[in-house]
Amino acid sequence: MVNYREPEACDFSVVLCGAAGQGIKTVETLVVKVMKRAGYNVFASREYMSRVRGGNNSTEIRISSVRVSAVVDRIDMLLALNGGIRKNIRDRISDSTVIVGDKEELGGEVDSLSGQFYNVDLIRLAKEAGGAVYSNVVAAGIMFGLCKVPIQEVKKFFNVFFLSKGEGVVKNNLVAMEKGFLIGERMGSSGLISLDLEPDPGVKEELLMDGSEAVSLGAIAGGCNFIASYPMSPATGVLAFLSKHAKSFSIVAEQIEDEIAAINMAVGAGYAGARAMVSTSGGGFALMSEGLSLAGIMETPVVIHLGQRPGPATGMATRTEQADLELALYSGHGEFPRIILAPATIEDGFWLTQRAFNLADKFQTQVIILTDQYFLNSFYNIPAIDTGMIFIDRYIVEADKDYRRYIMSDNGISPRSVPGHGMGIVGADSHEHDEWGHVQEDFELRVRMVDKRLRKMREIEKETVEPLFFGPPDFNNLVISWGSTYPMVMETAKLLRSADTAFLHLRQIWPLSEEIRNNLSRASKVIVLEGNATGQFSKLIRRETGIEANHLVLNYSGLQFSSEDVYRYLDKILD
Amino acid sequence: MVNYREPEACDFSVVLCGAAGQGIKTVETLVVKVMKRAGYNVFASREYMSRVRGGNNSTEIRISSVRVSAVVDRIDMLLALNGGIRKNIRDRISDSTVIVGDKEELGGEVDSLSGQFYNVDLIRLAKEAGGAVYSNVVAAGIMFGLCKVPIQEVKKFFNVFFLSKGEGVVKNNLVAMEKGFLIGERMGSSGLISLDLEPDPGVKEELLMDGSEAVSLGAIAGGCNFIASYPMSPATGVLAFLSKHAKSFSIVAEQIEDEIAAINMAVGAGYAGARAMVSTSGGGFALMSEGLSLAGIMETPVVIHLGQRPGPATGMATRTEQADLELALYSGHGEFPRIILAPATIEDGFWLTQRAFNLADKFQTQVIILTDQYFLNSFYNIPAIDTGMIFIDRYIVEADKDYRRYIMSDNGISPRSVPGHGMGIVGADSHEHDEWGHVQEDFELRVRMVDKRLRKMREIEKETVEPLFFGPPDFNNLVISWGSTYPMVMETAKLLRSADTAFLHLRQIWPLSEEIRNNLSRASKVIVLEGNATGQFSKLIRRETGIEANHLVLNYSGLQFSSEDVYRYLDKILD
Amino acid sequence: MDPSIFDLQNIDIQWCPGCGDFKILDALKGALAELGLTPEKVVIVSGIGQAAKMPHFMKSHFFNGLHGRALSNATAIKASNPLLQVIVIGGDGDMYGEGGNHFINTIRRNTDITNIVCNNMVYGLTKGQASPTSPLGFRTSVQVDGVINEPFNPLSIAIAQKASFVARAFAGDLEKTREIIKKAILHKGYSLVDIFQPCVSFNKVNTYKWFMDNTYYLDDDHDSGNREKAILLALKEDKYPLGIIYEDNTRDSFEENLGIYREDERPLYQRDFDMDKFKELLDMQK
Amino acid sequence: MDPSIFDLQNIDIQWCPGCGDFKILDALKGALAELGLTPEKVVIVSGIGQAAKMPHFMKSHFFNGLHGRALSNATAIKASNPLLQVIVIGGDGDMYGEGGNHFINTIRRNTDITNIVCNNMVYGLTKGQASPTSPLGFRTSVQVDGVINEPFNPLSIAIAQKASFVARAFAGDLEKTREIIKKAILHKGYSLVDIFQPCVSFNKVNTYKWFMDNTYYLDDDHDSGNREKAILLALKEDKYPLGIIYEDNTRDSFEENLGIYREDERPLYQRDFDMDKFKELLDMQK
Ligand SMILES: Cc1ncc(C[n+]2csc(CCOP(=O)(O)OP(=O)(O)O)c2C)c(N)n1
Ligand SMILES: Cc1ncc(C[n+]2csc(CCOP(=O)(O)OP(=O)(O)O)c2C)c(N)n1
Ligand code: SF4
Ligand code: SF4
Ligand SMILES: [Mg+2]
Ligand SMILES: [Mg+2]
Repeated sequence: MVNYREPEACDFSVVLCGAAGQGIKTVETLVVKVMKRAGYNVFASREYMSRVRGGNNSTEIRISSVRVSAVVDRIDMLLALNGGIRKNIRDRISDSTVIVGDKEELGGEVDSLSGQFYNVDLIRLAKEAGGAVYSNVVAAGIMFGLCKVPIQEVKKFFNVFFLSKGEGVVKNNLVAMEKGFLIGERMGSSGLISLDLEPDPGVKEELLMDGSEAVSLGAIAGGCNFIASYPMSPATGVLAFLSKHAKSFSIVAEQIEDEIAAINMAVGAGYAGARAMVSTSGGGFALMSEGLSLAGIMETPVVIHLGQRPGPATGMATRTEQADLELALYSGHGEFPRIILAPATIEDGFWLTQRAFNLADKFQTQVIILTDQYFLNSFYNIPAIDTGMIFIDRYIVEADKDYRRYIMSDNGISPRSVPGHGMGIVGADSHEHDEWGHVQEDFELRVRMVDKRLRKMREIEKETVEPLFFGPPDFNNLVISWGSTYPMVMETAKLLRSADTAFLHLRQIWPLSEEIRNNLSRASKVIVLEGNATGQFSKLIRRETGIEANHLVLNYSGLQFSSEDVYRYLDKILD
Repeated sequence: MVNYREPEACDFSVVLCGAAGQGIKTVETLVVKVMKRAGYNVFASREYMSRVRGGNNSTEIRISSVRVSAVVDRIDMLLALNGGIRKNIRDRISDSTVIVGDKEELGGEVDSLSGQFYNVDLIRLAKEAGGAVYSNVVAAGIMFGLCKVPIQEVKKFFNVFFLSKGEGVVKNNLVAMEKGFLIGERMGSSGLISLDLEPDPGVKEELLMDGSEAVSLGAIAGGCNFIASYPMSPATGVLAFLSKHAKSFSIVAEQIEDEIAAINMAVGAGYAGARAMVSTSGGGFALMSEGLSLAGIMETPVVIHLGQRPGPATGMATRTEQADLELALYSGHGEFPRIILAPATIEDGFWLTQRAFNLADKFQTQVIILTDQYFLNSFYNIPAIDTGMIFIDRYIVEADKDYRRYIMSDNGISPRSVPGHGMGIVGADSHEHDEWGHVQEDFELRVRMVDKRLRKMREIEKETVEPLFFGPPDFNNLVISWGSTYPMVMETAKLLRSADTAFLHLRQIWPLSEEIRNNLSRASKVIVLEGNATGQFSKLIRRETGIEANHLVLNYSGLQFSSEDVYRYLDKILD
Repeated sequence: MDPSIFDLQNIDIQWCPGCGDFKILDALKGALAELGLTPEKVVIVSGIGQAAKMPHFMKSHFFNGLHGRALSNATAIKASNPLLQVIVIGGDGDMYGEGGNHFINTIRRNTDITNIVCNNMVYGLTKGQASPTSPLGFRTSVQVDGVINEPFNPLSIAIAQKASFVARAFAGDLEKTREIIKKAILHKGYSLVDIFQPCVSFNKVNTYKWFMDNTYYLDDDHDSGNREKAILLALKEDKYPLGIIYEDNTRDSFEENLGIYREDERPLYQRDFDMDKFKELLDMQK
Repeated sequence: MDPSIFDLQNIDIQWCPGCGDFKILDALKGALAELGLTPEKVVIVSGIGQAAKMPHFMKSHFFNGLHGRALSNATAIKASNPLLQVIVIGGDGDMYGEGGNHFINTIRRNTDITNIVCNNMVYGLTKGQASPTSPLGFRTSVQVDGVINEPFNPLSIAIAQKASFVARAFAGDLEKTREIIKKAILHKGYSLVDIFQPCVSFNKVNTYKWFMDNTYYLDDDHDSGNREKAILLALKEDKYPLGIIYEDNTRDSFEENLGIYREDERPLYQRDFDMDKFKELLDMQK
């Protein structure tokens, strides 16, 4: 694999790899937080095996003078905590990669790697600090030293970060870090790695969150006060986050017996006036299919976070893919409107989720937030969130004595009340029903009710989230992508030489924005890039516009497209 | 509502209506069987409410000198067993409809009906025969009398039909029938209804089966030896049929705790070498979504009978619709091949189901038989089935010591063995796996395995069931329909004056036959007719060919299109 | 209060004449009325089946969901608004078959809802297949040679899982059934009332007479606080006890355990978003 | 026979060092070998979880399906080919949580399979959330204030539902666990072996020591044929009994009840379609 870009002094790409249980995730958090506080832009993304101990996981960390939000293949420095470096990492090592590791630990493997090896007695140093477990913190120290982070700042952070673990642990970590720090400084001055990182004080005040936190915070900001979910990678984080803050925000948070209970609870909660959500992955979502249909006929607002991973079935439990789009679109029997949002950025993760709850309540419909493992486990610094923009619209009316939950209306929306709010009766029924919600076998009523529900789609279309556009107005080539691939596509877009190429990135999958039609009709070559094997989004586009993509750029390996991947594919097509 | 056709003396359309519990279904069976044995072509289709007693159900029976297989609006004679005739029947009464009923029972309702009323003291006659419950059999007798069925034949049939109920019951039924018979004869000679029915001795030897029986018999003829299902209208009949004949055909038939168990049992059975099926409706199928995906990654053959009814959710439990097409297409997370067949006729119900089991085993894939309530509860006489055409291909190999269940192959198909057959180990895994079926987190293997599975689609496409075509080769207008609407569309096609209109009826929904592309490209006006509100099949066509239908003819009232409906819609569009 | 406040006007009750469900409906209305409840305070939650149609035949809030899932819906309704009186009603197939897992887990949660199961030992709505409680040997169109699977024993399972209120009634006895339902409603936490309900159309084995012959009421000596005795009673299969078999009034309910209602009884829909706390939360991401 | 015939070569076992699952794997291999079984005769069926990975770490036929559904898969495998020895293995979340309804209904069927549950009282694979058997108060990243739902009691539920073989073992004791598994395999009909399994990574409460301190083996006096005594034993929560708690050797298995294997033991895949009978069947449609 050839890198399309040489190492950049102002954008340092470090990969840390080691076994599950060696604290890769801890170091990731630690490094990124410290670096951000030191004023560097940071990005981190983890890839890990479905196991608790052993194997080999890695995290890619970018430390940069400019904003970074994309995963890259390029490895400027590889910090290897143990042997058995996996192929996906090995393939990314170039001649200019500096490999830092413990020769004794890595053994013969060292010789099989290209790049420049720099030996560090990680294990010995860690043991000196208190035990082999500290090798990860030695590695963190190396990064701090290299990047010339003021050591006092690091120490301050360590004192708080490890506080709850007791004094001994704090001390050991500090010792380990300092040992690494010295090595890092030495490496820096040796000229082996030359960095030209410019801290930006503005960054210090920014927020750092991964996709999972963004969705969780967005949910809370959307007034979510009910979550029922069953643990499932990569979607469990949202359940955990909301559970943690349940008491503070009056949230009912429950881990339920199965995903069927989850969706049925969410529908029950929505009926009773809660702002309910579920968080799951493909398999769990598949199980919710019938319940989604229930919400559809009952016109109950529900927000579903669907964090995709590769299928079919268990597939690759901790990996990423964008192959549940069609399932999200068509899941549930019968016909009813729905909304599907797919965040492109961390900010989107927050704002689209926040918005999802208003949309769900406004249109009394189901909103699916379509993310994936890559998105949920990646993070970077973002500017402060303008809390002044947070609105929670409830759209709940009091029921008078003659209240009819499903009263006919022009736009298909019937004013929604909840039981106990007013003197009227609030019904909800899974059968085709009359305006009160009572089951009726009347063929004309049936048609009226179907029409009423589907009419809401027209209203929903009016509030479609606009796609992101990048490129010249008079383009010939149009690259279309959606969801989590955005940062990689954009990083690439800026580098591509092709002057007549534009990029259109969708953040709402359903209903589609009119923008897409307008842009498509002007393109002579359409390229759709997505993370699945059959081109699901391209098929949706064709279904809706009749236009067939000229090229599909697909990835279904279980890993996200890197910026280089995107570049390589597009460069070839646009050549 | 205007009828497009006048009553036809050689095609007698009778509607029998009454409360649930009044034995409408019994009479339907009785009449149709007797008439067929008398040499008349017959057709019958029931529509009924979701209740056990009361309400008002009906059956439409056609008795004809020519083959009949479509439901019509036209009612030549309405036999009303009780009051409360529902709007869907009332709307079909024309001036020439003869209404037979008991004035006392119907009361004032009689005056509100158009048509010619013919009073029969049904209740009194029934009571004379042994009780009010026999009014249905009096009604049957009227039909026999009118159609001049030799009464000895009827009696012979009654003796066998009611045998198990005891002598007393046989006698009462005979008395009731004879009372009706006399009335029928009288009506015939009065000229009120003049029939010109020509019995055809060939018909006597034909078969009579409804869609449910056709699918069940097809399954048995396909070698099905495992069915796990949960009762659900309209799909329960298949479970009951196979249960009844389980011991004779070595079938494991089990009613399970929920639909999730059903699909997971079917996959387990398929793994162990059984030819497994499940029978369900939309809600149950929605619950099977995750299990379908399991079958997908395991490449386990499974046949799924999906009998559609109107959704979302419980919808209209005993009614019909074609709105689960998209669910059938996209259900299950992740990407894997599948086959969807939609019988157009009773013969299709048999043969496509029979074929489904061979296809499932050959391609180690999932085959969905997409029917609906209308199809399952309608029947007519069909010529004998050529059992010489029944082949059961097993495609099972013995596993040698080095057997690999998922060995790579050009066409994506790996020879399938089952545990215990040979000395090799047979694995199956829901994760992405290696050739042996063991879980592996290898990104290149992942891609190879996805490609292998999807490659099967190319093979599957080679055996696509061809659509039915009717019309001139040089058409301008193309009417496209699928599944159970075929008889109505065809009955209409023959009457439409439009000389440049052709009809293409699909019996395989996925993958689509190339035929459709060829025909579409030649049409200047495309009309898609289907039983749902959003035009799901038309969207699939557009997705696959880029061609948008010019007109959609949709019906989502819960009732099937009648021949007249089809005529009216098409006539307007083609005008 | 007069039970007729729970009457719904102009309805066509879809049950067969003679069905035990009529009695259960009456008993339920009576119990609610006698407890001084009114239609706006009560939510009837049900799934799919003949019994599950009940909310369409009376006046009160109602949520008629999917087959088997009513307990999940109800748990959420109660947790979102504990001021509502939540009654869950359904058949034996609904609650113990399709909904079996929710049954167990609702017991585990001890949600403060009343679960009435119209146990006719058959699938009524789908026309007579075996249900989880159908007796061994019971013949149907699907179980052509009779039921081979051991019947589900709801009472013993409920007690084994520490349900906090477990009772059995018989639809043929309106008075006593009403009294049992009243006690179940008054109980804090999950209460199960399994009601033997004759299905005159599809169950020709477990008829009114059969139930009369095979049941007896527990007498006053019965110590409903003794879990061990209760479970042994529930295992008995010669004659079936009626009445309150087990009761534990010491357990907190799910809603109480959630914590958010301890100091504030307002339902979720009345609570406001706390922007200040949210800003604090955002700050933690720095 | 030597247990090593069940060894799989060149594998990287994914469990944490010290995990109780290693012992259970050894006990299972030992039990199979001592019963003279060989890899081609055995199918290991599992769902998803740490324990459910077991079939990837040994040599035999295997079916590693979905989370919670292994019992359904296994029932069908056994019913399609009763000559196979079918062992179902999984975690507490897998079998009692997601799969709760299948657990109950497999017991009802009395399928002739052996169900081993590696009960570590936590969700291991998904990193430490509560499982249905987690003790009250157990704190996790999701149950931040500790578990509030009454733990699932598998043994008492199984006995209440008339499971025909119910045992409990402790992974720390390889010998005894192997013996219990052997008896379970020999039992005709459904057998449950719930095995207390320490999870060294996520359960810091129910450790090897905790299990040692809180369990005892039933002595020879224990009458495993007495259902009433067995259920009372299963309800006990002070100290947990180990061994065979209940056993009923009188019940027919599901496969036997199906009837189609009574005179012909050939698996389904070896049977031919009977065209003559089919023609007769067709004739009935005339
Ligand atoms: C997912 C799903 N599966 C199956 C059905 C069909 N169905 C509706 S009610 C019912 C069983 C009814 O039996 P029970 O719950 O005992 O109620 P009863 O009619 O006897 O009162 C079934 C199988 C359904 N509606 N949904
Ligand atoms: C439908 C579905 N929901 C959730 C998951 C995620 N998941 C996999 S294993 C597991 C729980 C594991 O716990 P347990 O069964 O106790 O096994 P252990 O890992 O403790 O051995 C969960 C929640 C899944 N794979 N499928
Ligand atoms: S079928 Fe049975 S349960 Fe249903 S209404 Fe009739 S008697 Fe009642
Ligand atoms: S997480 Fe627990 S159950 Fe899983 S392998 Fe580690 S110790 Fe065993
Ligand atoms: Mg019932
Ligand atoms: Mg566990």
